[in-house]
Amino acid sequence: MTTVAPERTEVQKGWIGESVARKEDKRLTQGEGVFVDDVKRHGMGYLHFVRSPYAHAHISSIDVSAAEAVEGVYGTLTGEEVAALTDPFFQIAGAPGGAIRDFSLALGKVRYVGEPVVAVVAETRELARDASELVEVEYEPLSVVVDARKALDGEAPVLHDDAGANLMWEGVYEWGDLDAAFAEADRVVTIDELHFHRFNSTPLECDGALVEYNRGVEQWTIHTNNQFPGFAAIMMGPAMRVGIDKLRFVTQDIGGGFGNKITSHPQLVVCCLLARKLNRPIQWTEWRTDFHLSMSHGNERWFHETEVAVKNDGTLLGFRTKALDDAGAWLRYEPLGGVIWAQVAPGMYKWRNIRVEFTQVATNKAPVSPNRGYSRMQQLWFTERVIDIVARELQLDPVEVRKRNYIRVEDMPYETPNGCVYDSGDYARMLDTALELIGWDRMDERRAEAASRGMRLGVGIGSTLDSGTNNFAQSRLINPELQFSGNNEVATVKLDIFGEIVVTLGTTPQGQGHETTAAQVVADILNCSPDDVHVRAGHDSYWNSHAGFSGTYASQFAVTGLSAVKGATDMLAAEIKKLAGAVFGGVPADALELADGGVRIKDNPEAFLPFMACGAIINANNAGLPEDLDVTLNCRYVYRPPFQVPDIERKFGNLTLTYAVQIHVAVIEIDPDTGYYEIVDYAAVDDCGKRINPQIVEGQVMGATAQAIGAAMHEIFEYDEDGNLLTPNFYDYHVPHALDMPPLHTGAIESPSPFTPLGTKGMGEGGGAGIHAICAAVQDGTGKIVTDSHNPYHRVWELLQ
Amino acid sequence: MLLREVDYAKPASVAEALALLAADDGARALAGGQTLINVMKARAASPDALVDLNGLEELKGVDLGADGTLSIGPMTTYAELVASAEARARPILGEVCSTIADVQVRNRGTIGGNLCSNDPTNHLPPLMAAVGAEMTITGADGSRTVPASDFFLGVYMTAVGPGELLTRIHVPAGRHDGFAAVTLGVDGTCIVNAAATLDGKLRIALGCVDAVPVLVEADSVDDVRDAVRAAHLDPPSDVHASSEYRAHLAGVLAERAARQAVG
Amino acid sequence: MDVAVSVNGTVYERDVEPRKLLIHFLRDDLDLTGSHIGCDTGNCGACSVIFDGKLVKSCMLLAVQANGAQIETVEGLSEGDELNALQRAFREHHALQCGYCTPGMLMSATALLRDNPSPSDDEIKTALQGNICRCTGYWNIFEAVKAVAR
Amino acid sequence: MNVSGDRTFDAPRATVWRVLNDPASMAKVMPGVERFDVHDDKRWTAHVKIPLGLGGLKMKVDMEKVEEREPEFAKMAIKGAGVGAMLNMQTSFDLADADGACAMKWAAEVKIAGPVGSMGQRVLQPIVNQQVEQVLNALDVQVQEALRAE
Repeated sequence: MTTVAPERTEVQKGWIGESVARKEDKRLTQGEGVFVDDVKRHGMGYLHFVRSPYAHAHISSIDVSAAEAVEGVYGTLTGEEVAALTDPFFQIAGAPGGAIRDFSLALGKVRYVGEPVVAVVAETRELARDASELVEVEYEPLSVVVDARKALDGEAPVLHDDAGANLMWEGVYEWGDLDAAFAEADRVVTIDELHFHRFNSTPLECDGALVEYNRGVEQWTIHTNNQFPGFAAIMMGPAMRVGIDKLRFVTQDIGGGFGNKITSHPQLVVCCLLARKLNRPIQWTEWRTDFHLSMSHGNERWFHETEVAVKNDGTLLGFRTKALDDAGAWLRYEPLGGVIWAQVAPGMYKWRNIRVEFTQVATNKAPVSPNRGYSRMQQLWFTERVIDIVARELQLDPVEVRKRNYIRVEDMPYETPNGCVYDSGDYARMLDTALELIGWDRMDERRAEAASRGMRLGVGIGSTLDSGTNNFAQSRLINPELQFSGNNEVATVKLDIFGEIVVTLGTTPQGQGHETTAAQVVADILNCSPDDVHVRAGHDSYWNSHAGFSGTYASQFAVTGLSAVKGATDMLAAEIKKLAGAVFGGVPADALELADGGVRIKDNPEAFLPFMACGAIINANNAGLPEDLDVTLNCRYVYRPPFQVPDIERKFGNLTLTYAVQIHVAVIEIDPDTGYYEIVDYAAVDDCGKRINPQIVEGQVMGATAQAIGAAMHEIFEYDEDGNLLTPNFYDYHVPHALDMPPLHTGAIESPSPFTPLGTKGMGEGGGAGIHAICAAVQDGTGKIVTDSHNPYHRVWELLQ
Repeated sequence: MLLREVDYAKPASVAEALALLAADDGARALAGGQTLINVMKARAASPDALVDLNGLEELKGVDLGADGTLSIGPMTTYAELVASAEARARPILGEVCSTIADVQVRNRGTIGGNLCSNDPTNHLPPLMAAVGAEMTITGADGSRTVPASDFFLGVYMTAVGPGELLTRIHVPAGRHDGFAAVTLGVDGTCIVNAAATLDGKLRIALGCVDAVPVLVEADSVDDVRDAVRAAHLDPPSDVHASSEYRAHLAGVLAERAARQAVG
Repeated sequence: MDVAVSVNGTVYERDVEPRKLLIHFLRDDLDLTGSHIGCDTGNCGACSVIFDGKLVKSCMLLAVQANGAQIETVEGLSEGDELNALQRAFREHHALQCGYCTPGMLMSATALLRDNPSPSDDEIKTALQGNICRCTGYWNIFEAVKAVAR
Repeated sequence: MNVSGDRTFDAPRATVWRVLNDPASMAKVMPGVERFDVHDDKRWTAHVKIPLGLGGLKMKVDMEKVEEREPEFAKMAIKGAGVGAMLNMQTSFDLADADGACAMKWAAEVKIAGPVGSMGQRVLQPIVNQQVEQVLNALDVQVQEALRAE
């Protein structure tokens, strides 16, 4: 593993920018983390779901009597009960998808294999599963549609009668002047079909919950690993007909999320209803097969009839395409995928004329939900595919075509054809860094050397944007009725009675090291050590340190979370000075400084008030303080990024605040006799603006790279024509193992964001770069155009035939 | 996770184990459990009782006979076989076992378990078929020894009948062996595998192309692909490989295994 | 069935159903929740423990099979409250993110370094082949193990 | 998955037809039959334990003759329910005289759902082929017995 350090964009001392070892790691390496399945309560009942064995069927009858008769079984819950006790979940879509009635258990019909039909609760895990086998469900199988391309056929079965058809959402996005672009073009490159496959990040910990109901105050405490409680609460409160305050979300450690733990709200509702019905804590553990069958698959997307207007020198003028998105059986976060991609509509390129006809359909497969790189990954893979296919058609070097069309450093900040503003970056320089790391100029030698061993060498580039900090107003581009916009995150920083610096966050970290990076920011402002800063682990909505968009998702903590921490700490620093000023008898704030764990008068260091004294005075010894001293030393700050509501008609406006960049280069060796290939060398270069903790950033780059390798080569949720998932476990869903990892070279540059308080950009979702780099390497190695994001050995072999 | 209810017994001798198995046709022998326990987690199978063979020394160990024949106890783990000095008499055995799954599975999984489960993706059924191993099966009325070619009857099915146990595996002397596989990732599940042995002719056994290892013979490496073609394989298709692709790999891997065997 | 199992030096006597997996016994019956469950097919290695000196996945053994056995889990690694060298190396090299695979990963590395105090890079990869990590891409884990190898 | 084939029985067509329509014989033909209920001449129910090596798979199998043209053609709808597996099968056979013997063309569309269904074709296809082979052999035996009985 080699690393190129970035040139420091500024000389600065302090903790920000240092690779501070993580606060989280002591407990986690000792097995003392607290994950959801570690939470236990006296008398808790274990929940097991009876799941549909059919991809599409009417439920003609359900009989739970035999299950309930078993000694040790506490009770059951069916779709009929759910429909009586709750309202359907709020739908983000307008018509037609908005007409769907979505409850937390199947009602009358099942629509995918693994869909929860009945919940059984018993004294032990094993007994709950035993009893679930005694639940008698009579099904009348219906015909099945698993291929999105057939979902709109007349003969395709309709999943949701309420919606009338399998069309969930459609919209046309057009910016610029397509006719002019195609008139100006020397050539039009056409691509009939491109396919981005279905997979997700398979966090090692599956979903789960322990839910307690407090009958006296009619309030639920939901210990869960849901990574976006703000969203879950918005979905669950109205459905359960209760105020948000009745739903308390608590998390400590989460075993990976990657977006896949955003949409567990249906299962959480079931737990809540049973906790109330059975008057005991309900424990739910989702097992690996359950997760693969039913949870958060990434959006499968097709691109049809793509036309690209190009000049003979490789200059890209614009493109048209028809995107067909497969939502699976339910809209649990969709159809937001129908707009999120538009954050990166042109990818990293300067073409100004773009038309995308976007259609999303339902199929008899697990519902899709956000997955690392959510919806942008598909669009970025598409634009990168276009670049390499165009380069091939024009017999140009993919490197040259990229450099000719990349948005340039001098163009920054750059407004895209749809009004998004790319904040900063130097793509060409990053590509040069990546090519240097991989030894681009020696590639011909390596090609020849591989050939001498009967192997075909392939090298490919993937360059993608990692847009972060959503403007939630973009939801109005798919449903103008929605009343969401902007974004926010909260932090509180206080000085407690013995001078402890205590920080609470609104986020739900899953390994991103928030406790550590937050402490670094606080330490720099209060001029102390991160060790002096106590950042509470996890999330608890009773801390009152959260807002509507709180959570950990969509590459935003370094912007929203840390800006909130900075804001709250700046407030606290000002209050400490205000207090000290009063204590010292009217010394102005600018004459004071924070140092050595206290506050002192700059030109009289003897006059020193330790933080402990400050905390003690305000909290426990405040007689005689001036009446007008408005100091609490308990500061709550809400960071709100500067956003406007986009122009709904033109679908034009800024959809995200920051754009981190990833450029990857993969070198593969293909065995032409078998199609078997291995990645033999790999380079990843990252630019996420100011890095608070470079080691943590690099860790995110590595993780995204590994997930890209898995997705490009092995990982796929594939179904047979009856709707059986063929990869329901880690035998057939092969994720990369230690021996699969290639040599890795990482590099970084820092282009601070002009739009964020710390110059940071959210990051962590750059894996799309790797998926494309491998596709491009396969295209280079086989000499055949690659049209799928998933290229297992048999497909590579078929390409070679 | 979460198995169905099952009885458990830990016999002190093979005789006791056989008696327990004979007494209950719903009883199954538990070897390393690296396949059986997982199938039970899925509840795709649920024996009424498990007869735990771990700790039966009679079923362990690798002995090298005067004539060079290896006698392998079925409860020998992959790791023990890899470490066995005797087993080096037939180097391919250790070489293949050291690539099965991972350290944890090799520490627990057994040679006998691999053979008796006969999952199409297993390494050892084709290997044992190629090297011409023989299996001793013991039941209430004594023992019988069958060649590997008669041992494997189907997916998860072998000549070991109800109330019987595989009690010994005999591998004849020889060094001219080869093994080749295309796996899911480096060292993952086999998509297709092939084992070859040169004794007079080339004997090649193909795995993952049918319910049991498919044996083909050839006079020389150059004839191997034709021999595989002549076998008219009709392999199953799945998410990892089409039938055609498996049939193609069978030819390529058979040739590679054969080339290694003639070395 | 009655079992007596030694975990990290403490002998626990319990009555367990034969069908109970060792991992459930450790987590649910003994409240040793450091060992985790990441799959249901024996692939992920999050439940790895050292069983009579051998590294195994505790989801593919029954608790009753551990009767009389000596088991070591992640809870036994620290020297008092102090991280041991391997745990420190994981922290210093950022070899964990969410930390869910970490206990199993640490047990696999521990078993490796006992048998082979100075492993090669390939030996380190092979030793960790049975442990899935979805966060780190493994590279920093290799570095951490290398750092404590002699 | 679809499976089909043909088989020639050394017996007159009428005999084969009779055997195929005789519940008692069918009970002997199907794998692992533990109980066989005859509701009427068109609808039968079998309780079977299909031998799958690692353990039998218990299933309740309802069979209904949905079409028949004596003595040459019949079609059955078969629905099996067992824990871990749901079976849906449409099977049909054509009988034709083949100078003294009887030639049968058969075809079946088999759909397996549930955990067993996701074991993958790699495992299921060989199992189905094998079960079919055994059924046909057993059928041959029944035909010969019927012949002797005549």
